[in-house]
Amino acid sequence: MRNVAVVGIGETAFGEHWEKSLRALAVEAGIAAIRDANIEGADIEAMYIGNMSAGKFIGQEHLAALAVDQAGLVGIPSSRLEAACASGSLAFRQACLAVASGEYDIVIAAGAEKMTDLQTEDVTTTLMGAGDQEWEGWLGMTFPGLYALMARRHMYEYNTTREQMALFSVNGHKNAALNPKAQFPFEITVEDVLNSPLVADPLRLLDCSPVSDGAAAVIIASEDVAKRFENPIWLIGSGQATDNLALHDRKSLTSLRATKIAAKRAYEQAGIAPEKIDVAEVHDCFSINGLVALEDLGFCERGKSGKFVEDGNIERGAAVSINTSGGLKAKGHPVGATGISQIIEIVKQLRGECGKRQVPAEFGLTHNVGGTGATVVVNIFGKELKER
Amino acid sequence: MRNVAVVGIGETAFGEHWEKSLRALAVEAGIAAIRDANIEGADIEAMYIGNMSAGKFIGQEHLAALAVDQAGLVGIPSSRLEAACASGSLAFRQACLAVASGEYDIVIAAGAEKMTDLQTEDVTTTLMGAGDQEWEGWLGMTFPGLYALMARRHMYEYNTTREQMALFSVNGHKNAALNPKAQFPFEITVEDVLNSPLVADPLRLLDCSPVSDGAAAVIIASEDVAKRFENPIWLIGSGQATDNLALHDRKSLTSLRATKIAAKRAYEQAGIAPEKIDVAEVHDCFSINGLVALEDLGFCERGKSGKFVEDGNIERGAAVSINTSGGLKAKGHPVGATGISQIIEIVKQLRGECGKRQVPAEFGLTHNVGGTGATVVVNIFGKELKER
Amino acid sequence: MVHRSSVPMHWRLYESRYNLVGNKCLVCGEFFYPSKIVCPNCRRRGILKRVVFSGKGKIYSYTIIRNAPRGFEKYAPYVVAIIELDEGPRVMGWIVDSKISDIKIGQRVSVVFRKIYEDGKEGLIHYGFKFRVIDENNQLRD
Amino acid sequence: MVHRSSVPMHWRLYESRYNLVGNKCLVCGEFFYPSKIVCPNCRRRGILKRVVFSGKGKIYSYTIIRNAPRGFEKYAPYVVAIIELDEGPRVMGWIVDSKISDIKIGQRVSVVFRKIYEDGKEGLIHYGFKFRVIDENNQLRD
Ligand SMILES: [Zn+2]
Ligand SMILES: [Zn+2]
Repeated sequence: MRNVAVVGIGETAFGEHWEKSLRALAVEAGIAAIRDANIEGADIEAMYIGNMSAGKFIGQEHLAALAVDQAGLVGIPSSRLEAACASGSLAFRQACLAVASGEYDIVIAAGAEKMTDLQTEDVTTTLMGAGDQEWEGWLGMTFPGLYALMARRHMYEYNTTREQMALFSVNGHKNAALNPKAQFPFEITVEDVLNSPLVADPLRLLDCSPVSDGAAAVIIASEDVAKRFENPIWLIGSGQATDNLALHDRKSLTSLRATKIAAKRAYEQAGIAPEKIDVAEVHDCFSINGLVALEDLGFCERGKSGKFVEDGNIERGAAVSINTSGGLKAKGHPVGATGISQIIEIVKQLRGECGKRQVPAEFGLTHNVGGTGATVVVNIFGKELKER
Repeated sequence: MRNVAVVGIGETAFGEHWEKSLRALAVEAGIAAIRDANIEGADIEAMYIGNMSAGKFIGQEHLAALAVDQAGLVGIPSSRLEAACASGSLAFRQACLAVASGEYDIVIAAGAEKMTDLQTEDVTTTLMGAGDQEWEGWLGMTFPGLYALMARRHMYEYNTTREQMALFSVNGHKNAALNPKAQFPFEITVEDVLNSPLVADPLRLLDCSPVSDGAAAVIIASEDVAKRFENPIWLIGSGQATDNLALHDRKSLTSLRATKIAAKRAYEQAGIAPEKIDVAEVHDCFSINGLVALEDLGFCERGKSGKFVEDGNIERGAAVSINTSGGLKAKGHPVGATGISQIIEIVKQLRGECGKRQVPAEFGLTHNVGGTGATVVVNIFGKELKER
Repeated sequence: MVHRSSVPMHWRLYESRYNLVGNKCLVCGEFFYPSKIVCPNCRRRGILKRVVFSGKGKIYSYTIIRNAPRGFEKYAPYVVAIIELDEGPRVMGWIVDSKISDIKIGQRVSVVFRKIYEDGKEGLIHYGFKFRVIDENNQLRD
Repeated sequence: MVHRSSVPMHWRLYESRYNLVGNKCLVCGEFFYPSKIVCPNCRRRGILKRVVFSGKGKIYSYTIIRNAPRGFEKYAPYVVAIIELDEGPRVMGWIVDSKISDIKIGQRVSVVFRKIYEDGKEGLIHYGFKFRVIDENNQLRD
């Protein structure tokens, strides 16, 4: 199995791009990544693109062919990957495996979602396609509702407080204020969160990631090729796992089994422990999921995430700098693009290109969740190639 | 890059399965494949599943997680691949690349689609998601309409006749009559085709593949592992390619560029010429596409497919036995399942398990098209391992 | 964008949804709702048998949906919970006909049969189970 | 299941759809409709410039749609063609106001501006271009 590295990154700003179509967003991110890598379009041998639900958001399937078409790269193999909000990470992982196999040397892995072309109620319905349509969606259940069930249970089992959850959003916004690509580049307070409207008790509006448009792309190269680039960032560990699709089928509501399996695999492959991770982008589609991730990824003990956050451990430069990009909550969450965007932030941190939000970092981690945790991908990146 | 082989196959009957949900169909096919391979579920390290549009057909995305959940295999990585009607072949190809990379030794690649839960007009709309929504779909264009444009042009450029197109459907039905899994296991005549209702001139109902439910799955193993199985069928060549999504953007309407690129790659990898192919499953979503495939795959000269079919060259045991399963037209076309189902027919032919429709076969080929040819995958299989 | 579904999509699930029918693996003893196609513990050695659940259980977690998806706007706010049935499996359902102050984790509930939603103005009307609060003696609270 | 789309999804395309606006690469000289974001021939060296097409061209291929998708049922049967514009690119559009016997490959056509469809009873009405048959002198046939 060959090693692979990220040698180029590019993304659109995240937000409400009324003026841009999905195809335009995807091409903008792709071109930025090609320029960042300083390669030609013709160097790219294949494309992988993550997208959750363009079929419902804009009536368009077959997005992989459309993306190469619009990018002027017609001919090369192009594949769409989907696992709800983890679609971007699936595209990245398949791209890496394809390069590792020897089939390609340079590929592009992208993610894109256009969510603002629909009315709010239809967005809510569409997002429930990530859950179990027959046993959750048909009841009028919503995604905030599912995570609210997890939040309520976490509060019950571990005395986690509303304020502790709010702090996760506050941290994201603090970082987003320094990220020009973020949808919400401003700070908020715990009071702002607690006074925002209830969406699904106990979750409030400022616990929830927004509806966003956006795209992100990275260029992946095989070991030999990557070494010719200036600043390759190496994928040193990767894991993907699944859990039951419906929340009521899970043994626990306060831990994502798929995160634990994927993280175990990634840490083992990387040969490092959670304590070695300097910076991590975790999947805070809702504040509660950020807290649960801290536990499942081994950054703190089970049930202790609320206290961990309260004690300042996730701030920039603390025990582990969490969501320096702003995270899904404050940077934005165009679902198919999120996994790739997380990788871009970690690559920038490891390159030392994050400007005011830069932290000292040798190892970085991404954690991308599909649905309520039925799919999870964890990647670990390093500045140095780890010999296998 | 490690060699890979198919060591297990399983599929549902294709047709209108009012009584079965998508999840039930997928599990039925998966279990059949696991039994055929004579392995345990626990031996499977990852799943890949092709599906075009469950989000619109049944409101369900995140099908990869649902499939492992329902199959009782929760935990393993599971990924959904989509490229319209080529989704199944994308799942197969990514599964093969992942095994080739060394990440897994045994994986399952499946395809599934549940199309009959929608009303006809909505099925028509949903299928147009495979074309260009902004420049084809929004005009009220349909999939039969797009292929009708190709048919009209082929008739104009090469004097291809209505009767020649009809013969492609006739051949499929002749084979389907011997296939207990086929949706239409009976013979038809050229007159039947020419007297069937017009759908999109010059295409008539019996030129068109049906709306179908169904699922198919194969077990893929790495070289060392596959050699421990009784009758592994080896993937000796594989290619995937893209073309412009919208038909009006193409240089030609009478040839699929993506087929040519994918086929060239597959033949080169296999080290054989088209003449060596004994049996092929080609993508006849519409009769015209079957004819075009014969040309693009090199079975006959460009523009000569009508005559080639008329002269009996695609019948069982002739120059190349085409669509011994019945093809998309007569076996059925649950879009996401089709690519895997084609592979199953070729594996059965190479194993010698096709009963009355068996032909002498050393090399077999599958040709799976997404949309109007914006994605094409070509695979070549052999009974013997080709040393690389 | 609402899923305008056909009749078969729902009648496939009628027995489960109307009568709270699931199954049980006779080998490992675990109960399942909805019915499993394959026992996840025993796989091909499992023997699955149809079971009708009592419909009694307790609240495992709950929420109040305030931003409803298309088709449910007129019902919001509504309470959706995960109920742990006395037989073991957990199911999702609305809690109705109960005081909001009675709805808490651990509270006992019992199943009722109700309309779930209408599929557009001329579409299907879907029915299924919901739950309501009962006391420790399985009696309705008033 | 019809795509109940928002206004921006369509106004992004108004200029192209209303005025037959595409672009041309000044480097390789190729015309594009709809506008390309990147010149597929020249890529980053390409220079794309806005172009308004004449709307004159000839039929490259055509079909008659008899089984329409949701939202178009009442218009069927209708003729959809690929038109090769005089400037080079091909576009897809309906052929209207023409005798069916005049519709054949190679026939000259000219653009007209028409309603395409209504997005449900209370939704948007979408407009765009269609084509009609003209003679060799660019005159309408009667
Ligand atoms: Zn069991
Ligand atoms: Zn150019």
